[in-house]
Amino acid sequence: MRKFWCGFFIFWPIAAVVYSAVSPQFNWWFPGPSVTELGQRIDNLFYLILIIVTAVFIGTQVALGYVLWRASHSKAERAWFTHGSHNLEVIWSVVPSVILLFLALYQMDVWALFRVQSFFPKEALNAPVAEVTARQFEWRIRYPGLDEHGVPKKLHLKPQPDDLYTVNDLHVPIGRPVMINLRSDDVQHSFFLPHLRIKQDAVPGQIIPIWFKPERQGNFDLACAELCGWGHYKMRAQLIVEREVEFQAYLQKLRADQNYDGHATPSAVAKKDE
Amino acid sequence: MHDDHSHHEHPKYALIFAALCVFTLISIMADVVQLPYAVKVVAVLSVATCKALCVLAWFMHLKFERAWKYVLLAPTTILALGLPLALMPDVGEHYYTQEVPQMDDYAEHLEHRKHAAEHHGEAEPE
Amino acid sequence: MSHAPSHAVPPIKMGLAIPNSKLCMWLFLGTEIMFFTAFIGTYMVLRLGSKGWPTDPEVTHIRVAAGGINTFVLILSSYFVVVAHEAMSLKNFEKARAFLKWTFALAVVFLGIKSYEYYGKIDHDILPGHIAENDQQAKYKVLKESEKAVAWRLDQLVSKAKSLNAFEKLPEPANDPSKLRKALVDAAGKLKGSDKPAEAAAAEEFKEFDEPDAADPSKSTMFSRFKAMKKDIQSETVPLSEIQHQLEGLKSNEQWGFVFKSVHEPHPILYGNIFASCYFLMTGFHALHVIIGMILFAIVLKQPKLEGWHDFVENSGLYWHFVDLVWIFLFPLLYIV
Amino acid sequence: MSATGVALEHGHDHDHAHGAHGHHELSFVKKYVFSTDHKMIGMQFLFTTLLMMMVGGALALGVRWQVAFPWTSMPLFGPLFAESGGQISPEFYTMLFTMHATVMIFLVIIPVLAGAFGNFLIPLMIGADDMAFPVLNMLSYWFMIPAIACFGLSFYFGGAAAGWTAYPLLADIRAAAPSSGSAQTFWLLGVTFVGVSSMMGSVNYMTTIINMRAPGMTLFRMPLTIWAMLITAILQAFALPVLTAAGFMQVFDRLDFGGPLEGIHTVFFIPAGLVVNNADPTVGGGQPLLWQHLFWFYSHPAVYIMLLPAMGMVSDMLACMCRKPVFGYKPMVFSMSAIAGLGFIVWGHHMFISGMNPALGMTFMLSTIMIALPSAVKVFNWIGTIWGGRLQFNTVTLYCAAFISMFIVGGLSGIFMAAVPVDIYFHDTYMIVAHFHYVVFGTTLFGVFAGIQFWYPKMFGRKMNETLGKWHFFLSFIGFNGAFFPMHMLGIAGFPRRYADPYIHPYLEHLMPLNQFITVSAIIMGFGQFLLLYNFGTSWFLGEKAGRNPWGANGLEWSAPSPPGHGNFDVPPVCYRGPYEYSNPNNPDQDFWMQTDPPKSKKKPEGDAGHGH
Ligand code: HEA
Ligand code: HEA
Ligand code: CUA
Ligand SMILES: [Cu+2]
Repeated sequence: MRKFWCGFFIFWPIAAVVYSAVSPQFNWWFPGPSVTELGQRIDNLFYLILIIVTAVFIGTQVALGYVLWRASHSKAERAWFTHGSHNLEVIWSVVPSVILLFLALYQMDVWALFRVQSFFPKEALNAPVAEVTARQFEWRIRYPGLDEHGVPKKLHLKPQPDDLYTVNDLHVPIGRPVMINLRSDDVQHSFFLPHLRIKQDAVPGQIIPIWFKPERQGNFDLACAELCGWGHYKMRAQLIVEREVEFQAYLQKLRADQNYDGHATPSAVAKKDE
Repeated sequence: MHDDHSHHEHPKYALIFAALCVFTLISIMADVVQLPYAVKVVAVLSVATCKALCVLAWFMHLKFERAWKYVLLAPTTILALGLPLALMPDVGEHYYTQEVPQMDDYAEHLEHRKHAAEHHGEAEPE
Repeated sequence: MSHAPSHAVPPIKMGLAIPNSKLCMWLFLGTEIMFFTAFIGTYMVLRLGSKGWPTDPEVTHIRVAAGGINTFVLILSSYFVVVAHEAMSLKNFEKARAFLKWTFALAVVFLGIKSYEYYGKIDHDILPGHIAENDQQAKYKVLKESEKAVAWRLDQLVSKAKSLNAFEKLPEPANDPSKLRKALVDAAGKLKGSDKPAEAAAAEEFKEFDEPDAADPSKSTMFSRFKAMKKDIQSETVPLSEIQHQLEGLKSNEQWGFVFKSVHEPHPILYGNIFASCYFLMTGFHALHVIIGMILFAIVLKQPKLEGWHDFVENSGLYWHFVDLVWIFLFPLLYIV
Repeated sequence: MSATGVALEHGHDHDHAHGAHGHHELSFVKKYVFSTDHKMIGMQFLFTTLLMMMVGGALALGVRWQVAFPWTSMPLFGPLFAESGGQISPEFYTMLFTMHATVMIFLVIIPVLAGAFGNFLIPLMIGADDMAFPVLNMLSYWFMIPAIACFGLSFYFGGAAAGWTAYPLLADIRAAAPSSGSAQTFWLLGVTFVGVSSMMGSVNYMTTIINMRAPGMTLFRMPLTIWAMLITAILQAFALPVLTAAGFMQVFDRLDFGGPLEGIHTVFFIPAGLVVNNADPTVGGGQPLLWQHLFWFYSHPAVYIMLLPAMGMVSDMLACMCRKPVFGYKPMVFSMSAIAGLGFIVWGHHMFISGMNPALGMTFMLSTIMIALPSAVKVFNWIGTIWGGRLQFNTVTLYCAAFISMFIVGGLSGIFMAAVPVDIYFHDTYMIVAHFHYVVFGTTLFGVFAGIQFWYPKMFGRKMNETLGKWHFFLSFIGFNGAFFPMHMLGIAGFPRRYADPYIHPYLEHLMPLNQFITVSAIIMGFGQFLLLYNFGTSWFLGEKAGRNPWGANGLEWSAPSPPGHGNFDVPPVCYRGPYEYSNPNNPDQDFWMQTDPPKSKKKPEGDAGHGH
């Protein structure tokens, strides 16, 4: 029985490591490589921590298995009588604390880049692309109106008459930093873009800027990650990253649809506008 | 269960009481006399702290207790000061734009009215 | 049994040289400090984090004098507790009892002054959740309250009409206000010439709900003037001062002004609700502690003999000083700053 | 409070008078229901929490069923909520996990550690005949009953549905979660009752531990369990009032939401001008983040309240099972204190993404990561304790080893989340769910299982069955890891928590089979718990009779009869040495040396724990 239980405590960490190692093959892993560079840096941090943690995990579990095996097979009449070792205590306090301190300090700049406004790319900070307002249970999106050349105006904090609106469908251009003003109408929500590794709570009464620089075209999921009521799970929207021209065209189509007077077909209006 | 220290020198409770009354008067005076706001705040809060210390030391006999009082009161004191301090950067100040439509509009509107009133040289309405 | 002195046991008392009850009281006060820290800290940061805060005593109905007197009252009561405890130590129980009675009486005074202050706030409807924060809300508040008042008056008159059998037939459906109003006006016509004074008076009252031509203001009734005000409020362009004026007009009517007695003077307070929330929360919980303290003293005072109650008095005293201590901070924070 | 406090002490003296006057039989009610005996109260807590664990577990299985097999009717339990043919509606799902967490945290983990083991062990281990204030102690149990009733009522009224964290505005504004009208208010009242109960318990424990130790029981001769209980009590006493205060604020915010300017309610967490569910804009001026701060100011220390006592107990049990002193007694004490101290300044790590000031995010990251340090010291010391011991693989050992092993996993996943940038991605995903189940179930509950097995003989005078215990361990361990280890992968895949039907999101579709595996494992683990209950119940009558000291342990509790009578000790205990003098060469007769054994000779020095050799 001793052997069985020692094996048990040695076997399970091995199983855990093996399981983790094969998980990416089964797609039980990140939903694809990050779409933003910042997300890539988050992934890198994740892998760095994963390495440290795996080492610690294996080290401690092996040590645990080993001492269990030794102690349960001990032939000595008496256990080793010791109350501890000062030197060991110092070693195993100092070594982890160095590692931990390094970890803590090493990540500061990614965080600063993501959240501290003075680190935001200037061009994004001054020209938010859209305002996203969360409410039970949808995402309302407001783009600034377009000027006579079809170029987006500046986004005002307060709604303007010529603003463009959509729901659950956020289009952004690729290749340049995009800033979004995040708001909430009712309760807290959270703006979660798993493929971009971005998450930020929307807090009623606050306007929180988020920026990201998408580097891959495509449709990505936008989910809500803060419990906001029974429909929390169904606050599903999509983020569509497209080329600048497509994006501009999209905004124009939006304007056309919004100005549609009910007579011409919408696409006809769009054509007329172009 | 009579503790041994109940026969210490009788502190002059009446004196402490008088001091507390004086402190109270000072804080009321601080309100009556027109002081700059910051000065007033600092003044009344320090007076309150003095009063609190008087009550703690003499009325609550802490002056006559042994060292346990430090062990017992230090954590609470630190936490009691720390909690509001820790809330400051988030609730007392705002990193992000606060948006309170009703109030913002109204505050602006009041501001306008005040300016208008000054302009016309008449008393503020209300 | 294990406390029974056994000679084999070296008589070492572990722990602190204070009674368990006192230790426990101090620990409990530690938790109480954290409890009030949460409230006071909340108040401070919320206030600092707001762009405005009502401080004008005309608006907030905060009376420094009342607060100051209450501070004095609590300090004095604290003093009495301390000398009561002193007297208990000296086994001078009757003196202690007298001092405790004073403490109790002062606690009553404190609560009295507090309720007077609360009364003032309630009277002016400075209650959390009730306060208009801008002109628009203030106007709508007037509307809501006067609608309620008018409905109340309608109810009253309908029952009166019923008791006088003044209705020819009950309107259908019986709860439609416009029908009821019409029925009242009809009833007024019917009763007008009655020789019974009660009926004649009632007829006058029923006319309040008449809706004469708007063209002639001299013929206006209670209801028509209420409707005029309602229209003004709903148009959202008439300034608050005008509404205020109209409301005053309504209230000052000799005949039926009392109907609008329950309508509060509209005065919007920027950040008034959060202010009132903090005020009532802190003073309310403090008052609750005062009441608990009074119960403690009442227990002592009920005892025929105070012998053996020394520790109890000491501990309730500690508690009472703590209550005093909280007020020492609440006073400047709420009344002065 | 002081009234009770003081009066209680009088009552206590009174009890003694009874004892001295001879055999005064207590009535059934006094002995088993409104008992003031700490052992009976501890047992009452234990029974209640075990029962509640089953309730909470059943709720968890409901949660699991929905996540794995959404919109299908649940077997066995389906008929209980059969409005929708046994299907779990999203509203019901929200309420299920809220109540699951509420029951597990407020009615299982916290009371089983402080309430059950704290009550049973503190007086016995420090050599007191009872708590300092027995009546207060009794009240602290009886305040759990209205708490349970309130949570039950909350259930009845549709269930609180804002998560166990009850974030405003979802929890604050009635219109935001219409189904939880009065349910949320009852939930808050329940939490308040639990709070009062814990507060009563904690001041009592502190007083008892500080002032009622047996002669010779100096601070550094106290078993680590007692240290842990003392530190836990301090945490509770100073953190809990803040939650109680915040709870009151939320109750007052919820008082009446008849619409703006109607009905009186406060606005602490309600900003002005919100449009909730198309109602009129709110009046306000409050701030939702305030609640999160106040809540976590308590609830982060609370996670250590849920852990430290188990850590202390495991240290004691490990030493006994290995016949070896605890490695580094004083470092253990200091690291527990450090965990408690740091525990007060890390609460913001739950709020990294909440819209709080980014500077706070950095500060909290630093303190959070540093809290791994004392935890590391503890892990290494446990391993050091086993190292060179003479170990027997009985059930207690197995649970303790699992405790260490699982704590490492749960703690290490905490490191990912403590790193703010990484938490941007992991916050509110199943990574968090995996993390805290590893620490609360994998660690604490395994510690509790060990404690039950270890102290059962002291409680009932009989040992629990080893074979059943091992089967329970096996099923729990396998089921637990099968259920919760894959959740890390779900977290990495970005699977958000609190989702009634995650699969409407395309990027989560392929995770359904993994979830089904998790659910099957959870069911295995769940049914494993019946073995525990069965073993617990039957050993009461069938278990092998145990003497005073069946494990050959050192603590004072083992010198009392099993089960101890009223007043605990037949011989007033005196403490002569530290609690971990196993295999001391100065004591050639036995490999243990009870704290109560008088010294053999006056000259030979004896080790106090903590003095290195
Ligand atoms: C008993 C309960 C318990 C315990 C002990 C812990 C311990 C820790 N927790 Fe956990 N936590 C919870 C219960 C607990 N937690 C719960 C319930 C939640 C979710 C609440 C909710 O949202 O519903 C949560 C959430 C939570 C979050 C928030 C995540 C989010 O919502 O985004 C974070 C973030 O930092 C965190 C971190 C930590 C850390 C760093 C520790 C550390 O104390 C761990 C320290 C231990 C170790 C690190 C392992 C041993 C050490 C070594 C072997 C040494 C070497 C190690 C290194 C060098 C790395 N926890
Ligand atoms: C001590 C705390 C504790 C414990 C022990 C558990 C135990 C379990 N938890 Fe718990 N859980 C939490 C605390 C805990 N949990 C918290 C705090 C949350 C967060 C909630 C929130 O988001 O607000 C959570 C959330 C949570 C979720 C996430 C829900 C979501 O976000 O959508 C899941 C999902 O799998 C889950 C599963 C489980 C399972 C399978 C168990 C298993 O270990 C249970 C095993 C079963 C038993 C121990 C009992 C056996 C009973 C039976 C077999 C039924 C028989 C019944 C009767 C006789 C009545 N839990
Ligand atoms: Cu919106 Cu969750
Ligand atoms: Cu935490």
